[in-house]
Amino acid sequence: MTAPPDIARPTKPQETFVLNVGPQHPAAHGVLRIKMTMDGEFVTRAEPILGYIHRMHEKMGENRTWAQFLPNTGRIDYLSALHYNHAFVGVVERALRIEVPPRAEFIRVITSELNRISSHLVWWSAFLIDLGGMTPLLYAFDDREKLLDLLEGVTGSRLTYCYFRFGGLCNDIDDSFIAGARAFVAQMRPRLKLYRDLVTDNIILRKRLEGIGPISAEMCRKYGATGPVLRGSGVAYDVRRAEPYSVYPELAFEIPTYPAGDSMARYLVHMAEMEQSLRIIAQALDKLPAGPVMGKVPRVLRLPPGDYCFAVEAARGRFMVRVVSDNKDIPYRVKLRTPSFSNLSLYEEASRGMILPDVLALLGSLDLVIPDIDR
Amino acid sequence: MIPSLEQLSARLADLAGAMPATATSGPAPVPPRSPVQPADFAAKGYHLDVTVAPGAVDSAAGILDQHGFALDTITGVDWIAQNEMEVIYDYFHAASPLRIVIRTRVPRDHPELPTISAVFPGANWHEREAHDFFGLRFLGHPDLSPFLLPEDATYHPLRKDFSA
Amino acid sequence: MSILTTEPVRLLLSLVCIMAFVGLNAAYLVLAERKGAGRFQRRPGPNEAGYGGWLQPVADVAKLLSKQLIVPPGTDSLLFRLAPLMVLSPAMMCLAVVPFSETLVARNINVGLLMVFSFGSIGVMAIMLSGWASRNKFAIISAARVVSQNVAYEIPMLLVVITLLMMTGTMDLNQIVRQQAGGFWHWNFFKVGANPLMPVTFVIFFICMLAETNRAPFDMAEAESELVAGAFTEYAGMGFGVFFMAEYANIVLGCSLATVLFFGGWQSPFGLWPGLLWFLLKLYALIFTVIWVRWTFPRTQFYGLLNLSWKILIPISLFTLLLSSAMLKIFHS
Amino acid sequence: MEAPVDTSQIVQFAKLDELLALSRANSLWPLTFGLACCAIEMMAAGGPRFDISRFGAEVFRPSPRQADVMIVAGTINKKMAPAVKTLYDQMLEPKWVIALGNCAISGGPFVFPGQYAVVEGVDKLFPVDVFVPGCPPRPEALIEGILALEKKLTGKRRWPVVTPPQ
Repeated sequence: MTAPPDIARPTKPQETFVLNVGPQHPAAHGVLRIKMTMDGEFVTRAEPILGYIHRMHEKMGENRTWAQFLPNTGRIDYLSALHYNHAFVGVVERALRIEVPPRAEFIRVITSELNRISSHLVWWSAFLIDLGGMTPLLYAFDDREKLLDLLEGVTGSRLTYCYFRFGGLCNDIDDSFIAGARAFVAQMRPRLKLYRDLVTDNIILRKRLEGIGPISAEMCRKYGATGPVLRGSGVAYDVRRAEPYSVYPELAFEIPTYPAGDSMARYLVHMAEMEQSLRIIAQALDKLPAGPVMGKVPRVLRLPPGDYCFAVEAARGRFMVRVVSDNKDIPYRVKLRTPSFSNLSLYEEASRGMILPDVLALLGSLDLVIPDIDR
Repeated sequence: MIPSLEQLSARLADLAGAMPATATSGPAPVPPRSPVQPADFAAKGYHLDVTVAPGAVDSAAGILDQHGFALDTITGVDWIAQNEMEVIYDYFHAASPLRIVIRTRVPRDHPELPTISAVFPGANWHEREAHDFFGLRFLGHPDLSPFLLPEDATYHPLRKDFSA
Repeated sequence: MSILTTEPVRLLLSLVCIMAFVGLNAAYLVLAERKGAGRFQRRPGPNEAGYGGWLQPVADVAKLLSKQLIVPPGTDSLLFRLAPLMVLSPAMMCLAVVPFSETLVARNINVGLLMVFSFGSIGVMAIMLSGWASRNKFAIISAARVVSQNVAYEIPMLLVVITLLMMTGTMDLNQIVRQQAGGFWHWNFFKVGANPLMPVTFVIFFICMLAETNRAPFDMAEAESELVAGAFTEYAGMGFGVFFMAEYANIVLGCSLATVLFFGGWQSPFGLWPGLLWFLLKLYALIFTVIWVRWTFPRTQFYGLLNLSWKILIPISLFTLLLSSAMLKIFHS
Repeated sequence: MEAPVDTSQIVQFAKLDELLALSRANSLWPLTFGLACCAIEMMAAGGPRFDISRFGAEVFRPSPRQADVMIVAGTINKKMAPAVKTLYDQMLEPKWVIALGNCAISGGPFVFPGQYAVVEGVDKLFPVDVFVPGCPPRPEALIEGILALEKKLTGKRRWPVVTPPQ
């Protein structure tokens, strides 16, 4: 429901009150704080206030060697740690022109896509909690545990992976992983259908999401929003296709887009992306070549002076690492362009004049990870 | 409307042409070069590297905005040895693989440059962040209060001379 | 005549029994809810406290009772303390007229239904007071929501009940049950001869009951992801426990009413051996449905909720009212 | 004026205390409060495989007034510290704190010379009952933390400690 025009405009100050949502609030997904100026239940202004989980990742980049910074990348957006791994090893490989063996690239893609599914499952469940549905969380976490078993077997951790290395991977996968991944793909497809029947087609959910929080493609561009937010506005932008990296050009997949731009469109993009990820995993498993998983890497990493960028499609959108090197073994500057930061920046404009439950539904549909915003 | 690299180079060169070329990143002195440099995407991760005067970042943003680019991020780099601050603007395009880098340098003790938040509202947050970390002052920015740092923060932690 | 059968003593005893019934029900329905939620969500639910988790409510209640009690500064302390008392007592009062079996009723009065609805509407006032007295913005928003929600849903509920009253011709709950004797086809739910829309009226009644008791998917009062804990945000310990209890007491009341009005109360479905057992069976089946709904659906949006009442439920219930009065006039006069 | 007498030394309700401790141990309602990565593992601990609800601890209360145990799941930085302290103060006695993960214990990986943002351990702000190490700790570790807290309350462990086979 949108507000009547006299409410969408800022009204007289004495008619409004300020509601602080967060830093501790069930809808804050962590420690986001949103200062809402309310007129009754209508939100005249929702201003995100950041920094409650600022963890100095960029400063830490200037304090440790290239390899020592790698574990940090798993803790920026902890839900899509492998994509962030990928971006950072990618930028170093690009600068030093390190050849990565094809087997390593395929395994990177397989594990990254598994990670994307796990991230989307967590988003899905957290979003449904925002909408007041508790049970999907448990279903999603049940499936996610199976996926985490697979990833834990090769990466050694459940959440904050540090699996990729400059020039390859730290571990090769074995047959049990391949069999497990195939089984997971076979098992997950009917589960996605179950989710569609149980949740997506639910009339209450549709009423809650359709037409809520429309974001136009132009607004996305002005704010630099990417990922499911941009694809939910009908723009088929995916870094995996726009700036191809790894072996994505060899794999067939679609970029799901929905033109409506509302929360439902973003929801459907996420659900469709899980299917596409399954498709990518199945193909990559079929094409997986034999060979080493580690290329030739110099013993001491020193990037030639200059600046280098590498972008990946993380679960939340375009993640770019920009490093500046001054020919030392520690970076001179590491800039992390995180998707959640840009995706949240349009929130203030997009949420104006909506009512409180819709504002929070919009917030959930943006798929935010707060440490990813604050870094 | 998907711009070609040549068109963009020409338009941005007009903008940058009036000013002397400055050195790019790296402490080692580099020979003077044209302000608009095509870059090898496979080696660098972007296609065009444009150096402009600090006052021209907003016009550059305007040109890229007309061509349908989106702001990726704004990065500060503190070159303490040269007593300069470098500000790097990354742009990407949703319909083409083109990636443009606009860079400029401002004196370290007087780091002022115009805001581009009027062109790209998304730049508002990036500029606030750069102000937090480097103390860059974006003239005309609506609100440069601490963003990621505590509300009362007066320090700029990513300056190289910062110590906690 | 022994002292036990004198009316005041009997009434007192009955009230104590109702309190015990409500208290036990609230405690164990919470457990049922948590275990049920576990089953719906593919996990065991509480099973460590006592055998199979049966002592879980005892632990919870003991903990809540021993928790520090505060009245936060700046609140209206009288109203803040009064609200938990006010929220629980109406549900208990209403249960006094509900016939659990032909004879097992605390006080059978001939305007029982009227009493249920007049006391039932006090509960919302208590939640409003708690929200108002808490001096918390979330609580106040919640209070405002609860009032508008209850006003919106009281109307279709009463319209449905009036439809039913025209058929029964009495407000005596025991009398209403007696009219439904002799097999499940005599229950009001199946009396399509009197009004073909009878099942629809039950669905409306059930939806309104969910909304009146602030249960999911209409839990606007305690919309966790929006309003933290809504009107109860500032309540702690047993103050909060009482609100929790009241929620379940209201569910018990709502489901008992539905049983009495639509499913023949203590009548058996085959016309044989009527009694308390049937009443409880139907009651808990309905309560199970309420729990089931909660763990299946997401929450409605607040305006969607009001629209549902004003734009859909009220017109339908008005139509059923007209239909059944017309049919009464044509076929039964 | 006389010094106040500590009555707990004179009057003791041993059985009642035991019962209360047992009840509290079986009904630890955590605060819905996730800070960072560890919060996801906290959610996983509530998930079907680990199911924290078996111990009656799945009632995540969003309001600090109704919560018994605060699971500090993640990094606390200097901007967040006052808010966390407020939340702790808003919780009512008896209350307990579990520091989940290395960040909450000591600042974890985010401590380095010259760091400017992270509070190096939640025990700098208020007392902590149980520390659960890990980055992030596995859900089993959180359950173990809750069992450790139960042991602290009741004096005996719910289950015998499992020693892994050698």
